[in-house]
Amino acid sequence: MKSAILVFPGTNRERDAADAIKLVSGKAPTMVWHQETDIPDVDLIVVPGGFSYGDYLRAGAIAARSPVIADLMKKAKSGITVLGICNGFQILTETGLLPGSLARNTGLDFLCHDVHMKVDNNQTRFSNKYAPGQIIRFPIAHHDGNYFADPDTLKKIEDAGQVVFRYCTPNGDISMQGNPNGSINNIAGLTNSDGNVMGLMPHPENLIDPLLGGTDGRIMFESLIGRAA
Amino acid sequence: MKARILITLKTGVLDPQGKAIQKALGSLNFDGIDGVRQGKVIEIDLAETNEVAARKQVSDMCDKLLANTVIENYDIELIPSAA
Amino acid sequence: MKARILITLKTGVLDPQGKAIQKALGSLNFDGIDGVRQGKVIEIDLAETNEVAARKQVSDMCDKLLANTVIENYDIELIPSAA
Amino acid sequence: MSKLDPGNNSEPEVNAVLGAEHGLAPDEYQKIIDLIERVPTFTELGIFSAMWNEHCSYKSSKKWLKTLPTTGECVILGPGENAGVVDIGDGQVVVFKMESHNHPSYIEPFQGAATGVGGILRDVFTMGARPIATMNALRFGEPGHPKTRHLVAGVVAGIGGYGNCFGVPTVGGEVNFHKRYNGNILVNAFAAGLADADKIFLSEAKGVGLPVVYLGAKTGRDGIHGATMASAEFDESIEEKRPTVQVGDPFTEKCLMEACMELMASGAVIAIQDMGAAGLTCSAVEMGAKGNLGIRLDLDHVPCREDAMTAYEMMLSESQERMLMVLDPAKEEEARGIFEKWGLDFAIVGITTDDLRFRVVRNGIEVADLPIKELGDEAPEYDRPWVAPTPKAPLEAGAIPDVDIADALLTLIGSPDLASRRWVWEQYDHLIQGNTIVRPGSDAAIVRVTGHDKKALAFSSDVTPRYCEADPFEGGKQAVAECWRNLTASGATPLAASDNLNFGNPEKPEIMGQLVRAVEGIGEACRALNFPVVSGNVSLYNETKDEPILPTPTIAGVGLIEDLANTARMAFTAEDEIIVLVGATDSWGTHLGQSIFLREICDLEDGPPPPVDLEQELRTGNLVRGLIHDHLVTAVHDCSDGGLAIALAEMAIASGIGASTNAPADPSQVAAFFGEDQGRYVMTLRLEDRDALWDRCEKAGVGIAEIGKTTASELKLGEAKPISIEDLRDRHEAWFPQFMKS
Ligand SMILES: Nc1ncnc2c1ncn2[C@@H]1O[C@H](COP(=O)(O)OP(=O)(O)O)[C@@H](O)[C@H]1O
Ligand SMILES: [Mg+2]
Repeated sequence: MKSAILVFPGTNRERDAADAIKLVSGKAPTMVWHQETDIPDVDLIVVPGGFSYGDYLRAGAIAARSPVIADLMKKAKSGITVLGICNGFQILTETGLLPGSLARNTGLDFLCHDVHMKVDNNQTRFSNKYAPGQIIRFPIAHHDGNYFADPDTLKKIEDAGQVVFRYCTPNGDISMQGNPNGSINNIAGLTNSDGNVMGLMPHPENLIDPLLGGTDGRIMFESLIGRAA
Repeated sequence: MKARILITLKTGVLDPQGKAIQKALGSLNFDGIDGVRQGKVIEIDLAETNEVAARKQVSDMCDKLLANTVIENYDIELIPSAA
Repeated sequence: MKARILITLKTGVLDPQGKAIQKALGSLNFDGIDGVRQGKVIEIDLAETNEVAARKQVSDMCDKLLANTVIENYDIELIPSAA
Repeated sequence: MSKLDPGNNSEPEVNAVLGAEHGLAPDEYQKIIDLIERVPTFTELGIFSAMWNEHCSYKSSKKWLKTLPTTGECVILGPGENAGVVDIGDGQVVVFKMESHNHPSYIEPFQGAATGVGGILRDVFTMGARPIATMNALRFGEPGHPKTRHLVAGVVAGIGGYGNCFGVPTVGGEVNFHKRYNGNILVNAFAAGLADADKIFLSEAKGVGLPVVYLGAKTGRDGIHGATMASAEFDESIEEKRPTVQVGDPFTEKCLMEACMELMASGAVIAIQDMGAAGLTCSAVEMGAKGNLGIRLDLDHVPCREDAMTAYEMMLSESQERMLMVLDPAKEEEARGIFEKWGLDFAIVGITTDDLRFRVVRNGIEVADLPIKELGDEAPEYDRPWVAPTPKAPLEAGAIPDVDIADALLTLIGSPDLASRRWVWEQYDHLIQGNTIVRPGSDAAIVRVTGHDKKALAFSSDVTPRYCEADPFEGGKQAVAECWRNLTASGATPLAASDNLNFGNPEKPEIMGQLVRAVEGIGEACRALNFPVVSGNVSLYNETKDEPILPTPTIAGVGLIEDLANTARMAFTAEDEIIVLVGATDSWGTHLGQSIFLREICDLEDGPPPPVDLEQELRTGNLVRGLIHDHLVTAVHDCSDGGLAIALAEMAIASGIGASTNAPADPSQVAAFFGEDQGRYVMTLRLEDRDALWDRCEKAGVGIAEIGKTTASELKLGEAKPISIEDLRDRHEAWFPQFMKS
């Protein structure tokens, strides 16, 4: 699988993502600087976590207006797989590739801890190696992860099965108790309507090794490989 | 010319900061507070001296970067520099 | 009564957000921008109808919670509700 | 208008009174005149005040710092540079230091703490090391004090705000509350980075006629006199000592780090120094003086973000996220390109000279011309009078009431100093970089060395200020021993330490006595445990209206783990295992003087602190590390604050597995369970390893007591009523969030 990782000033989880991809696919991704106007031909483009431009103005806002974004939009529309993690998710909503937006966590604090998620849709290229309804554990590390969409948009998302992961309690209840940041309908990750672009707040790339406490995140990268092998 | 842009969330859009402030004010015993919304104010010093042109420039800035028009409204106020 | 509070950084205090926005506007080819400062606007719906009392209440809120007076200034505008 | 008003452009007349306003004592002012044989200019006075204040010159502490052991097999570079450098094998080094940002954090907790983190990160990457971990040691006033909650919220958010955005995991630290910090909180920040041993960068300038380059953010009027403020007691006029607060910009710092790393890799960097306290002044003087060169700065080229800044202001500004370098002129264009790519300022602001002068030019006029070496070397150095603190009498026999052990445990596990710090560390990204093997909340955090499967580093920060108050010598020893013990309990081999000495006003002999005795204790312990001090920082004058803080010499230590398979955690791993107390005397616990039990249950802070037997400490620790390496023990936790009962409760909470102990034969149940005797570890082992373990202890000459077994889901201490782990956990987790909400 050939992959590329976009790097903006202030991106800081690009190495974590590269390590995960390399571990699973055996191939190191190409790092693409935000000033470049062409992303190489790859099977997967990752928009990684971090604080692009310090998250100043709005999380992801300035990055979403970088030179590299035009080609990202073009490739996304042509069906290339795009994965936005955390700040990457925020950037993708700012570009309009994904619906809705990410507001400040309800508790207003930055949060770093493990959360549980239920696999709502395992029929996507990002989640096909998970069992339907599987409860998985991922770490989060964000300040603005509170997913919001207006009622019409939300209905469309839900009707089309675009929600891939929902926050839940350890036993799988989709409730406020299992919801770390106030996201509407407990949405932790979702795709665009074509299913080739996904954004999620939790960090699969930080849970790829039993030594680090688990491998639930690795399965996402394995899902992607399975497809593009 | 100076431009002051008020960026506020559209009605119906979630405002966790506003809500948290309302709660905090409540626990500080301020009462009679029916609602709190938080937004941004951005002040820009412009070289442009013509009001029409300035307004056009600033509203372009808002559409292209400063506001996320899916969830935010903006309002531009122009303040001519003291000559 | 509605209160609009503008909270801005004191002169001389570094404003990383404003700086980043200014640069971003530059790279989007907006020119003639001499400076950008970012602040907050907080809008509060108050039950209080007396202007003097409302101003006093809101400035208390600012001192106690809304503004960090070590580095921020605030400015209160009162907007009577349309009756 | 005050003469220090940074907005005042007309230069005031320089005289002894103005010198005093700059924190220079009359004899110090006279020394300047004798040195340069004339009255200094206003800018020169500013430069002297920055170089000669306590913060930069260590004038009260230098004599005593020199007594600390700073060398060892693993030490590549001890104190003297931005951070210490320690060998970890495979051609790699760990670079680390701890530094305080106490005063600024009290005035503006968010920005003060944030810029503290920014400063220590800069110290580490200035040397060419990419930061891999940070810690923070925090002391606040009593929880009920009206300012405390606001300060906690601001400091924690500030540390998180900076470190999270910068992209370094914050893996450890400390939080204590005590009324003696009501007027002076402590924020000590630690950072560690990794580098190749042959790619360390230093501040010593080399070569005449080379460009001195300014990099990073622009200069504003922030923090002018910050260093002077850090060397003065707080008083009612603190408002006046508050010029512009420094605001941190972690985004710019992250870009600065990436740019520096690229620049270093390009071979362009000859010398590098970050601009920390007293910014341009300290960094330029240090680069020149270390290299036996002069420096000439032309301030007209300094990137400024405010209009009409004077030379005085530029020389004293503490704007953050700035660097000074001496560059290879052949690579100047390449260097400029790298900085422009990262959106940072790049300006040639000076040149190295061969005349050993520090010259500063503004608007074509020379506003300073000083002997560069003397600026540092001739800084005053004091042997301040000190008195040894009076030792505390042992507790009286009847001082300890007979209380219900289970109730006392429930109270203690949810008390401010022992409750879980989850509320704090969950606001810190402790996972970024994907190497955090043991997260915060354990004895030592463990961070894997990037690029290695098995190798890791362990980090811990420790000091028990109430012990130091009662006996600074034993307290200093104990801080080192506890740090070393925490590293050991994780299976790591302790390598070296950084110390951050926080005290009150050193001009008072009793405070100076605390400093002297604490440093002596630290030195003795570091020597005994082969745990050299490779970097550190001193923060004095932490007092308000004559009330000093508790003496707080924080010790931050780093340990090496060769193989992650040979480590231990504090969580119990299985039921029906044997629990032992290693390092014990015949008794389970004896020492209640200065214990948490005494303070929280009896409302008494009295008696001597527990003594530390360093020889016993070493023997026990080395044994424990061996047992971990040989997989003879299944869980390990050191016994510290709150004694055996708290250690057991923490092991139970971490695992969800219970424990039941025998009834101790000790005369006092309270002392057995809550005594804070030092040098002890609680461990578990499988039944079949019992003989092997006793054998090892006997051979090592280390005491061992079998105290009980792991069980299902209750903690039962001797005859006391059992407590469910749920109850323990609820109490433990509840205090912090509730306190912050209330
Ligand atoms: N308590 C201490 N113990 C050991 N070394 C210390 C101590 N305090 C300061 N140092 C060392 O003195 C040097 C100067 O310290 P400091 O001025 O704080 O560094 P910086 O210039 O990087 O801010 C550093 O190398 C530091 O490690
Ligand atoms: Mg330094």
